[in-house]
Amino acid sequence: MAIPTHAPDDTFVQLLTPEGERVDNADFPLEVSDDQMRALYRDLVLVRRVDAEATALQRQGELGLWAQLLGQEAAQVGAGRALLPGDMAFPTYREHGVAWCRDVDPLTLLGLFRGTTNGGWNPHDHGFALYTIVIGDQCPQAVGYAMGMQQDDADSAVMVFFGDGASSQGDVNESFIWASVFNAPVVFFCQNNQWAISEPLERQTRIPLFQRAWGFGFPGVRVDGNDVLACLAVSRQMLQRAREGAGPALVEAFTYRMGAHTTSDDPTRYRLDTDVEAWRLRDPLERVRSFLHKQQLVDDDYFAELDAEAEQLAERLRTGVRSLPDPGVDAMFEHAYAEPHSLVERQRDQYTRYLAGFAIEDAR
Amino acid sequence: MAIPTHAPDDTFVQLLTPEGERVDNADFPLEVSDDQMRALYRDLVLVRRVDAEATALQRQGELGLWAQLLGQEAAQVGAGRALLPGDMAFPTYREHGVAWCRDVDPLTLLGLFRGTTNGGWNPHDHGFALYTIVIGDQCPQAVGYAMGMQQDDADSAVMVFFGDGASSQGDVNESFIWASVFNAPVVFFCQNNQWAISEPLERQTRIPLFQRAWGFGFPGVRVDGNDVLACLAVSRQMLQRAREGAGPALVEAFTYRMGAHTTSDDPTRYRLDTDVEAWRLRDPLERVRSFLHKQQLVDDDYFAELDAEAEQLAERLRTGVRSLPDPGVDAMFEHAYAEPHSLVERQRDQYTRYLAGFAIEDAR
Amino acid sequence: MSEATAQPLTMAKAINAGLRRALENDTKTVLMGEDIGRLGGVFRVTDGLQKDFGERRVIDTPLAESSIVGAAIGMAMRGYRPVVEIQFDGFVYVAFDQIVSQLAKMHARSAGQVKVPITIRLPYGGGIGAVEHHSESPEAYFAHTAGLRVVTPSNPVDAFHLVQQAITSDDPVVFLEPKRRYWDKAEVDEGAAPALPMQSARVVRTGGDATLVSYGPMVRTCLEAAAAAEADGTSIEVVDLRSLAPLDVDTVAASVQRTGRCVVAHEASTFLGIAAEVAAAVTELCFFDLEAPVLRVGGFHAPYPPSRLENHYLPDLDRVLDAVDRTLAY
Amino acid sequence: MSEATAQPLTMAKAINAGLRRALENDTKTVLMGEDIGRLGGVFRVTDGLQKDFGERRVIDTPLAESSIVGAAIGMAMRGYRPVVEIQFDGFVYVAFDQIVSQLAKMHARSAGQVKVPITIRLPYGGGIGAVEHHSESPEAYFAHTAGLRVVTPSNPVDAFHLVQQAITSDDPVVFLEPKRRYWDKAEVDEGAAPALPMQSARVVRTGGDATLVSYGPMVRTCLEAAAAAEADGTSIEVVDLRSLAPLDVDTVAASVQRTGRCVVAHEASTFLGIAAEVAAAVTELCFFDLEAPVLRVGGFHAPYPPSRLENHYLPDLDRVLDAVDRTLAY
Ligand SMILES: Cc1ncc(C[n+]2csc(CCOP(=O)(O)OP(=O)(O)O)c2C)c(N)n1
Ligand SMILES: Cc1ncc(C[n+]2csc(CCOP(=O)(O)OP(=O)(O)O)c2C)c(N)n1
Ligand SMILES: [Mg+2]
Ligand SMILES: [Mg+2]
Repeated sequence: MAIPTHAPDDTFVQLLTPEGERVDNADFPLEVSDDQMRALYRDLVLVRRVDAEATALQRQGELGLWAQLLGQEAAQVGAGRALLPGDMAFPTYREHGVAWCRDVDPLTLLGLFRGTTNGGWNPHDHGFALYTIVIGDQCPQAVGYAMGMQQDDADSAVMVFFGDGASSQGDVNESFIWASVFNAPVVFFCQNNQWAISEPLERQTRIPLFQRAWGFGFPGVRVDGNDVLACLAVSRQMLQRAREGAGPALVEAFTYRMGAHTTSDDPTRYRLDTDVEAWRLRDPLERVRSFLHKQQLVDDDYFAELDAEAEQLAERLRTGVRSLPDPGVDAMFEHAYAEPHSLVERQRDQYTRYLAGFAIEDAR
Repeated sequence: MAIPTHAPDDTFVQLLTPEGERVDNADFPLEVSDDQMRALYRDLVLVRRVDAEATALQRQGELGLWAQLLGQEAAQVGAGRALLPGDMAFPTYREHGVAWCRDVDPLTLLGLFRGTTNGGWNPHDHGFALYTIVIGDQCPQAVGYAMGMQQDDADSAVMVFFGDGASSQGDVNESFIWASVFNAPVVFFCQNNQWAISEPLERQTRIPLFQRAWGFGFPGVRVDGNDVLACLAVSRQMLQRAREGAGPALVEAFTYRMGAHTTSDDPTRYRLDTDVEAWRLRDPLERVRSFLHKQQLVDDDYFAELDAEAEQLAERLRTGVRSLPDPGVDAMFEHAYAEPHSLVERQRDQYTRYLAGFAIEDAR
Repeated sequence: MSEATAQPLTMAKAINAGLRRALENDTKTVLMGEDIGRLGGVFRVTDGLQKDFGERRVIDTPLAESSIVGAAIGMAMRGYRPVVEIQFDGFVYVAFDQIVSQLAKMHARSAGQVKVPITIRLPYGGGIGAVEHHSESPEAYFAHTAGLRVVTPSNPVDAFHLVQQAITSDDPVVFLEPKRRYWDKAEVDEGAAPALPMQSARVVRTGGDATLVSYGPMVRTCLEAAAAAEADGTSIEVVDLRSLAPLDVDTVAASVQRTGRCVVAHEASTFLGIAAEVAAAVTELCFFDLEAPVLRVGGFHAPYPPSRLENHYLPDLDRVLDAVDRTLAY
Repeated sequence: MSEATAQPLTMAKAINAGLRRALENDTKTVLMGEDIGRLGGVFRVTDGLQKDFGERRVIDTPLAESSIVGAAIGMAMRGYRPVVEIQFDGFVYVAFDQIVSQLAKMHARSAGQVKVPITIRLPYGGGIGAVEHHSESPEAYFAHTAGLRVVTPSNPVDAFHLVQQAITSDDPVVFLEPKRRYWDKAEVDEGAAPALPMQSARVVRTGGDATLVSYGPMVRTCLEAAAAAEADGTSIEVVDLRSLAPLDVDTVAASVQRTGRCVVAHEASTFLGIAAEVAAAVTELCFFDLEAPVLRVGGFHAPYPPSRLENHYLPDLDRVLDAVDRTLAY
């Protein structure tokens, strides 16, 4: 595939219009069965429900924070469903939809935002690395992992997620260089949701982000990030070419952060409601729902069952979050090092004795 | 100027062929008077002489190290002579030719490599920042300086120098982003000398380096780095457009490091003599000499006088280096902070007393 | 200039007032950082400043901390006086090279010809129930770095003055803001001159039985501990270091010479933490006065735990008093 | 496996031999860094390894330290055991974030599910007449960082064993190579087992009047000082720390309990340097044994000076003995 050198700013790969019309794209053909279509819709609905429930739980004080994905469901489900079991994904802190596709229990994610863990799942088991909060740090790691796959002659690829803001970090740009120089099997998936907390896209770039790839010698593609089919098709193709040894690619999923940056944020300070309203018309779920309707792929029972499933899931999260176990004090000492460490052991002993002292006092 | 989107790898801006023929380039016209031509040749010769002398002085043990510029004279003189007095240059550790153009006494440079100073000139007086050794660190600084010029509404620009290896550093790429986003008046001047110590260009990029600019939304131009006229013309134009508010540009001066990385390096371990020989045919001085000859702009006296001047300069360096004063112990404490610092003062007092103790012992 | 009247301010607002003063007093002062403009920073410390001083003085930057510091160095070379905000402690490491290799060394390497009067504002410390990388205590890294100054206020009044002193200093200053104390309130007289120079420690409570040394977020904890100890008949002197580099060891030593006992408390790992330096220096200065070794209370040598455990990681009143008891028992 | 016979090796060659062993013993071991392949590293420590183990095992990387460490983390997650070379001490700061935020925390944050057995080889210290940024002593930054181990050999034999112990450790290890001792020679028996575990200090000279504690490049200086002192009738015990994190304080304390006096020497700024921690810890463990405060000898709190001044910056035999004299005079 040649490196695209011309692309008007407003074009992107789209396979399903906001109105729910299926359109074709010669470069990114996609066959989707009816079952797959329904499954994708189910993903979108359940992921949105997880997000909404988590936001509510944060408001109720059950979580310290929540980073909402509202509006980015299609980008994440499209990318997530393009991954194969042997692949590895490196997320930021907002990839709850990808986590879903990688079979990470959403309750585990809640633990992270509740503060009971700093991770909670085994990256090896899920092909899904831990969340990364320091912006961009996951990118060189993703390339390193991909280099490992290369050394293993594995028929797999890495997908690494980051945001429009992250595109300004040195590490992210270095990872483009490494991926290019080593021809590593890695797909850079940038969710351009137009904002980095309060800073608009213009603070990070003056050209469309997918064009960043041109400076590093690999393809960049912009895709309608609110179109789950387009995200699936483009991700799948880019992953496949990476697996086949054709090297890295950058996918820019053009989308919008419909919610606040996190539950701590107040977006009314820096952006207009009208912008948000405009993007609401491009809702990633609505278009699939319309399509399913129009194509009569589902009946009302389907939606009712899905609603019930979503409600059940939410209920499980609500009750589950309250019974997430607080970590034991020992955990702090236990995992600091893989092998015995004299200082940590001394501190653990001292602190254990100290705590025991209280127990004795309390007993008196 | 539009961002170039097509450029075969082997084309670059050239105004003077290796054979000394003047050629025109419609995009980069250049008027050079005979006097200017002679002055440029003088720069090239004297800069090369400084480099040769310094290398010799290192061999004689007078310098701890020397980073040779052999082969890169044209790139540096071309760029350096494009700078105006109000401009600011941010060098690496190899820009002795630019230092020359900014009126930094070469003897001062020798001090740095002898270890009598870590700088030695006043950047403000010369429009020439201190050398930077940590690869890439100067680039964000250069952009910040350019942002300051912008705030001052100054009619000036910054030129920042770096190498092909440096293009892989996060800071360098971040500086591209900042320059682009703030439209800062900065020209990135990359001397692609094909090597980063022992690592060939292919370890840093798989596409021509000037194309890196495409990923950031500003022009990138490759210039024959062994052609002083081309380097002058392109630098001048890029600086002028920066001064006029048209923003940053990247100039890749395609050249070759004819010497070792530094006097500590042994390039026979990693590269072929034949490569070096091939590049010798593109010597940056020879072509100007040929031109001057062919155009009969000079006579033999000119060359004889220039040789004598070079010899005098070398002689001044030879004697000068030996009498460069070692810094006083106080310097170490004196400049650690701009304002009084209790710890440093205490340490200075203690150490002064300690040294005085020896003096007393010696006196006994 | 702003009206100078005493009024109750939170620490966040006191720093905001200090920044406003600095912007008013010197047109070369510029603020740079992520989200500091329209949003006013994630802690609202720069609230309203871009509106009042414009986008040239209060600059929202790309998301790249290394370049925030790097660009600030360039602006300082051009004659500006940049005040940089790093959004959280855990994100300063990205800028570590520009801080340690460039900022800290510039004055020395240029033999004083290049001044880089930059203030790096850095909210630090734990205790706010945050996710990873938002509760770090990186002060020792900076304090160990020759060429930098490091200061940290423990209360709104000091915050107001120290931030201005940091900005007007011709040296680079890392200004650590104890984020869990942002909402602590005190009467701040904006017209008053600072009571102390930037590098001085302060005895914030006098006492005779032991000296309790701390800084930033832990000063309040130590004062509470001292109050509790008083109820038990123990009289504790509390020293707020305020400046971590250089350290005002003379003030600490003078106290220890009276009390004979010393405990140092902070959130960071005690292993090579500020307490190690205080202990080493005080022991040297007060060797024959000490009735007990200087004891240290602080974070464990483990990465900061998930927030549900942070109350175990952070030294609290009880752990401080436990150390005081141990030193008294020597 | 290589033939195991004792032979005189420089420290650089001993590390090379250790790396070769590690490459032989575990096919998952990979070396990464700038110029480590064809060139064999600027100090030739990796000489010949790419030739013998190929470009997949010995990887020349782009010029980007942050990504060298970041990519190593990714490879470690994939099951590899990367050994990373950072060319000089002064260039490690660029990678500080990946080291501190990612490498050090990965095991803890994953509750032990992700191991990152990475060794970072870092030539450090001054004394070779180098230009700026080539003579740094950054050990305290890493030692203060929970999650990292820090070790440093002082001689070829330890270098040979320690580098292999670092590589086989399942924890990330910063392996500091005292570059001015690269050319020191000793008999190295490649067949012998290591005499000590990685985290143990060693008494390298016994003595009764004072304990002299050091590590890496300064151990030789301290041994020379002890020899000189003996001529004057003073008997000095010298402890080589070897591991800086964790510190083997028990070995130091056992010595100080015998001698009653302690001096710690290193090149780094003493302010929050390793000596501060040793002083604080030893004083706590040996409070009633100490006849004098632990004294520190080290770099001044100023950026490393131009090389013509480094003999003033670096503690030498005389400065070490001066401190010994002072402690004896207490
Ligand atoms: C190195 C670093 N700097 C700053 C932050 C604080 N921060 C968290 S998210 C964020 C914005 C990220 O924007 P973007 O990359 O577009 O991702 P999004 O949040 O929009 O998904 C910032 C500045 C951080 N986490 N890490
Ligand atoms: C951050 C950093 N890493 C490594 C080095 C060691 N080093 C000095 S010069 C150099 C190669 C630089 O290559 P390039 O940028 O092409 O410049 P050149 O030396 O060819 O002029 C390296 C790796 C350094 N100075 N800084
Ligand atoms: Mg975003
Ligand atoms: Mg080069």
